[in-house]
Amino acid sequence: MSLSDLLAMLPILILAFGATAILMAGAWYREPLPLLAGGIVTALLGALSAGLVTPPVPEIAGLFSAGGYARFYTIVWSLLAAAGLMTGSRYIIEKRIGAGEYVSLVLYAAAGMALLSSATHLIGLFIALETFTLAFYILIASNRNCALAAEAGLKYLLLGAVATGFMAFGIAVIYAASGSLVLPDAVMRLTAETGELQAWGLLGWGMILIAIGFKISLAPFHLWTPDVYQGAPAPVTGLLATGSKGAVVAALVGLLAMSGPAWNDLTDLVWLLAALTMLAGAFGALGQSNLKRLLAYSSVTHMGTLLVGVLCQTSEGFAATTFYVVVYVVTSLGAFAVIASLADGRGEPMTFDQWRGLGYRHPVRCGVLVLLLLSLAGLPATAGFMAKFAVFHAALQSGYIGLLMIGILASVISFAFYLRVTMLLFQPDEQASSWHQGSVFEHTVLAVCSSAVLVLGLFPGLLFGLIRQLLP
Amino acid sequence: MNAFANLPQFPWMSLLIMMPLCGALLCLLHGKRTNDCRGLALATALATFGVALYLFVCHGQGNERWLLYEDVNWIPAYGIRYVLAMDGIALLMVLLTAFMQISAVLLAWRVERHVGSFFALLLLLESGLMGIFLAYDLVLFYLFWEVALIPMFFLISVWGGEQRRRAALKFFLYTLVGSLCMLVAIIALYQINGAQTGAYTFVIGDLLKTQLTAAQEGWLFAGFLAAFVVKSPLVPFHTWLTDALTEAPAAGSLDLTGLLLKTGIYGLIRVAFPLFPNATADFLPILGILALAGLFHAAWSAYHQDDIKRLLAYSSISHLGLVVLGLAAWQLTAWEGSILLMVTHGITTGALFVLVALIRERTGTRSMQELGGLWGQAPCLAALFLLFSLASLGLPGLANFAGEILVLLGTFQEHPVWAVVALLGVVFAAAYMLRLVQGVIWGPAKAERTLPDLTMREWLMLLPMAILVVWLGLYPAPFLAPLHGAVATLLAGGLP
Amino acid sequence: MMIPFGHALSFAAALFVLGLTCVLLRRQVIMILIGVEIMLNAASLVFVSASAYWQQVDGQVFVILLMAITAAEVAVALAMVVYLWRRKRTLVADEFNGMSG
Amino acid sequence: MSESLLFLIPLLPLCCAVINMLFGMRLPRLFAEIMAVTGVAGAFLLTILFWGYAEGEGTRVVIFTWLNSGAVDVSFAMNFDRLAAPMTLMVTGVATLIHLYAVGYMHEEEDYARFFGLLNLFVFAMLAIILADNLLVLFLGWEGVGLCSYGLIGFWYRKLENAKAGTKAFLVTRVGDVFLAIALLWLFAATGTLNISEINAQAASISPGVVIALSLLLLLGACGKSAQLPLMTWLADAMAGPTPVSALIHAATMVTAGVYLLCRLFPLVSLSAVGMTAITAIGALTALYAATCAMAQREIKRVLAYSTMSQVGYMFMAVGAGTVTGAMFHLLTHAFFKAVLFMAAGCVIHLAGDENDIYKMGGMARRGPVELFWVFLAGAVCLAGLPLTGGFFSKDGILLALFTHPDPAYRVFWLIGVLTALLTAFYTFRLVYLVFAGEWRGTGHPHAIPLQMRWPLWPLALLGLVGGMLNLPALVGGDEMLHHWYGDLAGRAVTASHSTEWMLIGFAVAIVALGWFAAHWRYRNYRPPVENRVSRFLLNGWQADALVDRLLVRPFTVMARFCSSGCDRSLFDGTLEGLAKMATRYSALLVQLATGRATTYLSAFAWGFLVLLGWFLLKLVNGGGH
Repeated sequence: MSLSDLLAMLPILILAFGATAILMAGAWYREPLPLLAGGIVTALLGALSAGLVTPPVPEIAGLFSAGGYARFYTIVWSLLAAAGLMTGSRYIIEKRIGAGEYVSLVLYAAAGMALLSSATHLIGLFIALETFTLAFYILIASNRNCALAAEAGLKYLLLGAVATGFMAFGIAVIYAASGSLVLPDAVMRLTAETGELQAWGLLGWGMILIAIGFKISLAPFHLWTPDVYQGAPAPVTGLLATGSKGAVVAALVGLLAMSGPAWNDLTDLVWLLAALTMLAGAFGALGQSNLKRLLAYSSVTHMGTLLVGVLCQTSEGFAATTFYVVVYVVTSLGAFAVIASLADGRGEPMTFDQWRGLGYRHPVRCGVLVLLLLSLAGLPATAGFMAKFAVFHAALQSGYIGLLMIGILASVISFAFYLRVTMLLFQPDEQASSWHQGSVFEHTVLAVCSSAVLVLGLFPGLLFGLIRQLLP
Repeated sequence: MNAFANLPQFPWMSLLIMMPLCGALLCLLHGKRTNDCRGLALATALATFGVALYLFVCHGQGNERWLLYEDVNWIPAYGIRYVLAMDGIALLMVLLTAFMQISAVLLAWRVERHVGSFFALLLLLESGLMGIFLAYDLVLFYLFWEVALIPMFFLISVWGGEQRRRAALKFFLYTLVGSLCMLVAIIALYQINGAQTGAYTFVIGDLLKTQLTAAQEGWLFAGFLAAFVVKSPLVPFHTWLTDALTEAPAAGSLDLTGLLLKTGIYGLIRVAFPLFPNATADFLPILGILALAGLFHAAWSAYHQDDIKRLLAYSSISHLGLVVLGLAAWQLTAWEGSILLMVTHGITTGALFVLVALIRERTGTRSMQELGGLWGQAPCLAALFLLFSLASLGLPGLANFAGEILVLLGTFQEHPVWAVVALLGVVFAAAYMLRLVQGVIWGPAKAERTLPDLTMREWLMLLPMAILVVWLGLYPAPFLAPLHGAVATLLAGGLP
Repeated sequence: MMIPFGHALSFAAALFVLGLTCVLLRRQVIMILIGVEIMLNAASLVFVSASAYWQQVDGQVFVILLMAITAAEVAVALAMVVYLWRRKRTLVADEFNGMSG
Repeated sequence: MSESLLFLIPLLPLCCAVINMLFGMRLPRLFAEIMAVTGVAGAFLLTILFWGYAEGEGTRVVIFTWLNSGAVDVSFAMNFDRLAAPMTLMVTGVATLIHLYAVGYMHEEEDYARFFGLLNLFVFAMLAIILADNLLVLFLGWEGVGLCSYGLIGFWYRKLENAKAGTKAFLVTRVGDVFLAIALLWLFAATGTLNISEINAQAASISPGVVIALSLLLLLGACGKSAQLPLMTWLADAMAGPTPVSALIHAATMVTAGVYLLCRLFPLVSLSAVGMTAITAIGALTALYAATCAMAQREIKRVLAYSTMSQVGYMFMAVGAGTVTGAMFHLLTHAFFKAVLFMAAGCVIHLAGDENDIYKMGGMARRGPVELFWVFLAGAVCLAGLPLTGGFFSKDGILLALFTHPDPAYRVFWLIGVLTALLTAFYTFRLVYLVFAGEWRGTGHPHAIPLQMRWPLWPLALLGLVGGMLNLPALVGGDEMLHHWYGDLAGRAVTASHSTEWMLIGFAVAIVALGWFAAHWRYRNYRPPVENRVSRFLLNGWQADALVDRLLVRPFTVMARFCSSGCDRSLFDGTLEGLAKMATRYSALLVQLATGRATTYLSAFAWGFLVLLGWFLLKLVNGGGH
């Protein structure tokens, strides 16, 4: 491990060591705010270092790439961690949760995501995946005086464990068939004899796909999503919904970009998954009467749409997917941040009865929520539209008309349920009780998210240009 | 096109779009201070109208293809440009929009709940409409197309009548399905054209040269049609409109019937027909039949209504049927008639909706069962109601007749049968309109109430409309002048 | 002498399926976790035999990492088990069904 | 005086109308009344002043462009020519007197501004028809007339029946207008212009088949306004309006418009024999139909209404027989005496205390001012066609034209005409006897009759009596003034040997005498009316309304219900609702999958795995690998 490798790993190291340090400090220093501040600073430092320090080597120990793509996502996830900590601040303080543990776990998770997005080696993939999964096991159940949180933790734990099993076995099968854990190499060997993937390779990929399917909740592996989202505290849900999924998709894109045509044998399976996911998410959300569950299902739909972008396997598709990930992360985080900012002694506003008429009690934050929901639905002039637009364009370009139509149907349905919520918010109701006013941190996050949604919606060119350069 | 882009000129059209937008934001910020919002909204509307009027005066007689053209690079990653282009037709629609908006704002004066947001939405809607009428880049067009929906959705769902949520959702989703089909068609066209020329662009003018196979053209045309036909609305895609119009707040239904409906037909004229001439040629007969069906279906349905607002909604559909018929005739006179009829219908029916709102304010009902004898109670109100009803049933010398007769004269040249059948529809129009008038202003006063007659503000709303209705009826020449050039080009560029 | 690769693989496959069956059939959280452990062990078996077959160390490296990760996971899981037991005095997974739909 | 000032003729009434409508209620009543009268009177004087311009080819005045688009270029233009001038003179003149009468008649009405405004507008619209240079302006007047009749018939809107009658008038005439509009469109398509004189000039070049269609369309259009079969049902109900309005509608404006239209486009219409025959036939049938109905009516104004219908039938016959002169001659004389009759009837009703039923009158000769009787009688004898009255000469001219028509079929129409003349004489004198003879049978208390209601009757009565002078046949030493004035517009010159003419005159005299005697014998002494099926059938105008209701109105309403409820509510909305329900059902199913039990989720996992394995095996079978 040379110095240049360490330099290339600097962001990850900052996150990881910062996390550890804060964990230690938390052991005997119980004041939450400084710890939080420390965490936020660490995250921002990580982002900065990823942005400014150009790594001297393209790859780290053959496990992780240090390319622009990886660094881009490192920045995204570090910032996400910072935002997560900000939204979580009030939650920690009011629920008396060990600040040290919380902050360090979030940072660990961020490090994990960053690693995952830059994984080039199956070992790296596996480790990174497990890193933040473990962190999330704890974070989800962190609220010790809430039964639902415990239940959510259990569910996530069980399914996560099984997924890990599948992941490990899938990798094992690939290794057994190819004798390599380095992705391009492995795929190359698998496709050596015949032009297409060997049977075992297919099986291995399939099983990995199942594990990934669990992580980004593709149908039929999505059933845990609503429960966990509902049970987990909103700040954590925000991270879970955005980071853990986005990182996996990022990794997927990276791997595929490297593994090239071998993928073609899997397309029909992925096609099926994407179609199922989009529809399941849309229809599932239609029947919800709880905002967090609704958002969970909506995230399922979005993952399906993302999968379409991935499926295209063209630079168009990858660019679209990356853009979509960023937009989805910003928007979805904002939505959960709104919920978190409203939470008070009674917990978080979830059921539609609690939301009814809230638009008159908290106009600004509900306005922001409406904006974010419309962006999730894909209304023009918001970032969501450009993301959908890009993915649809990619799909059309690669000739996936069927998926495109399903996507259209899904987005019609999504409009239906998002609009139901917006109407609910501005439905005159005298009983509407007012909730917490929210802290400065939370308001900052909301401001950033909403403005980002608008800017990316009106001037997506900036981000698109960047992405086009970064794609591996 | 880019020859125009280089011309140094003041971005009047952007101004038209931006002014209402800024007004909307200010209203949103000053939401608490009710009176400021009212004044602000009115000022914005007036200023916008001023600009529109200025443009009309300066360029109203011009005959070149584009009276104004703005072109800025927007999203290079996809070759999306910010292109606004104004020809005679757009000019008229813009003028109409700005004009109607003043009445809308004045009509919304009485709104009590969340005044700031109401006016903000109203102005946002205006800027969206301006965008639709001016955008010349498909993505920009689609953006405004959708953006115009949102404020209307909120206007209906928050300030509407009893059934407001259902109506709003129906309105939004119904039109959304159409516009998503259009989106797919847009992207596909973009892709095909880009693959051919290598220059990926969404600018309509550049897409005109796309080489399409018959099948492609058919499908893409269908995609665009889905959006425009639903918005127009042609029977049988019209049921959203009757509900939306009935449930919307007064100002909302004014904008909806006066302006938003026109966007569908405008889209046909500006986007669908020029882009797909062959498909258009094949489709025109069907369009004509659909239009006639709509004309009669709506007229009959209107005759059966008791809620006067719903009746007017149906009458709008019927009139728009005639407009579309004129387009389907594909003949210069008919087209100019159609466009003129769009404008006049906007004014007359808009005014009628205003009057219905006033009647509702005074009597608290919209049912013909409970209305009647208005002449004895509020003569000026009744007289205006009569005037606009007569205009809307196409009495010569009043606005709608000018448009209708041109449409019929033109259509008869191409399809005599259509024109004759459409003429029968004119009797139907008389039938339901006279039924309306008889139910509202004649007969004995149902309830012994003393109604206040028109106030100053209401006169301000209605008088300009009344004057315009007579003016357009007797001397529409200045409003036809800008059309000649534009329509001629469109028709010439049109069918193969 | 060397065990044929095929045998090892099929044995591992059987093991994996057994683990999965355990996961599916048992209701106790602990038993489910044990099932998962079995699945993971099947994976490590494949790795070991594969690395033997390919004459590489990568597989064994992976097995080591896998053990470490499993340990961590088990730690978290057991903590969770204790926590759940304190909450509800039961470890039947289906008892925790406060959320659904 | 420059000719461009011609447009003042229609403009004057229009301005007065507009002023009255806008500010009438704010002006002193007297001012409004004076303005209304002067508006029309001024037009009358101007017509006399400008008379010279009508000679020769007449004078065209273009005011400003109305519509211009592509080939269409229509402007507000008027054409003051030989056909228009006498008509204008008559309309303005008669209308002036009627306005004066109205001032008296409506002196208690408080909503006078609307009344006088509409009255003036009515005159303006009629003038627009008369002076129109192109069909579009004519159409404007045509519809305007319909509008004003709508407003005036339903003037007393508080009684819903009146409003309904107005609506009916508008709708029925609108049906006629549609045919006129079709003709208009077709003419434009055929000739490329809407200018009337150009159309007449090009008429010969239009293919005969089209000409037939056009003339029939024009006929139907005329039927609407002139209340001819089959579009006549509105006229009888139009009596709901104030009496001056009835006078205006029947004498000067509206009903004569149809005749005028046919005369205007005579060069076109006359080209098709079929069209001409149709016109004659319609006229003849209507004349007979109306006469029979008039015999059984009980309300004084309804009798007169049906008589109008029948007289206009004569005018149609005249046009059909090819003599524009005859038509216009009868039109003019009829205008005079019908105006008298109506206004006198108005006085009678006043005297009878707003009693309309002639069976509840009687003895009016002694009850009211005696001149009333004489005036009414003057009108009546003209209507009955007593020799030497205006009505006699004009009607006789028409019968002669029919008799001498080369086509023998016209003899039938002539017979009908004669028969109608007989009936006319009978019901006219029936009316006179029932109203004026015998004892007062009514109950109402008479209102005073103001002066303005009396003296306008005299000049009209006089005109009616001596109206024959307008076109005195050469036979009795006249110089057929009107015929010569029209010159080439006059249509077929009616020539017959003196013997035939004398024979016809004698015949006509006999007919009238016969009718009178019959009436005299039946009604000299009052006998209560006989109620039988025939009389009821005639009273209800041959059940025409019921027929229309069954054939048109009901199907229309049924269709309306079907479209609104059947299509929109059930079919379209139903489909949408169905879709929405389906979506929610699916979502309910999907939501059930998430049972909340971890084991379910695990098994979902397993299912997914199974699917994967299945797909994997499929690949193997398809030879994915080895």
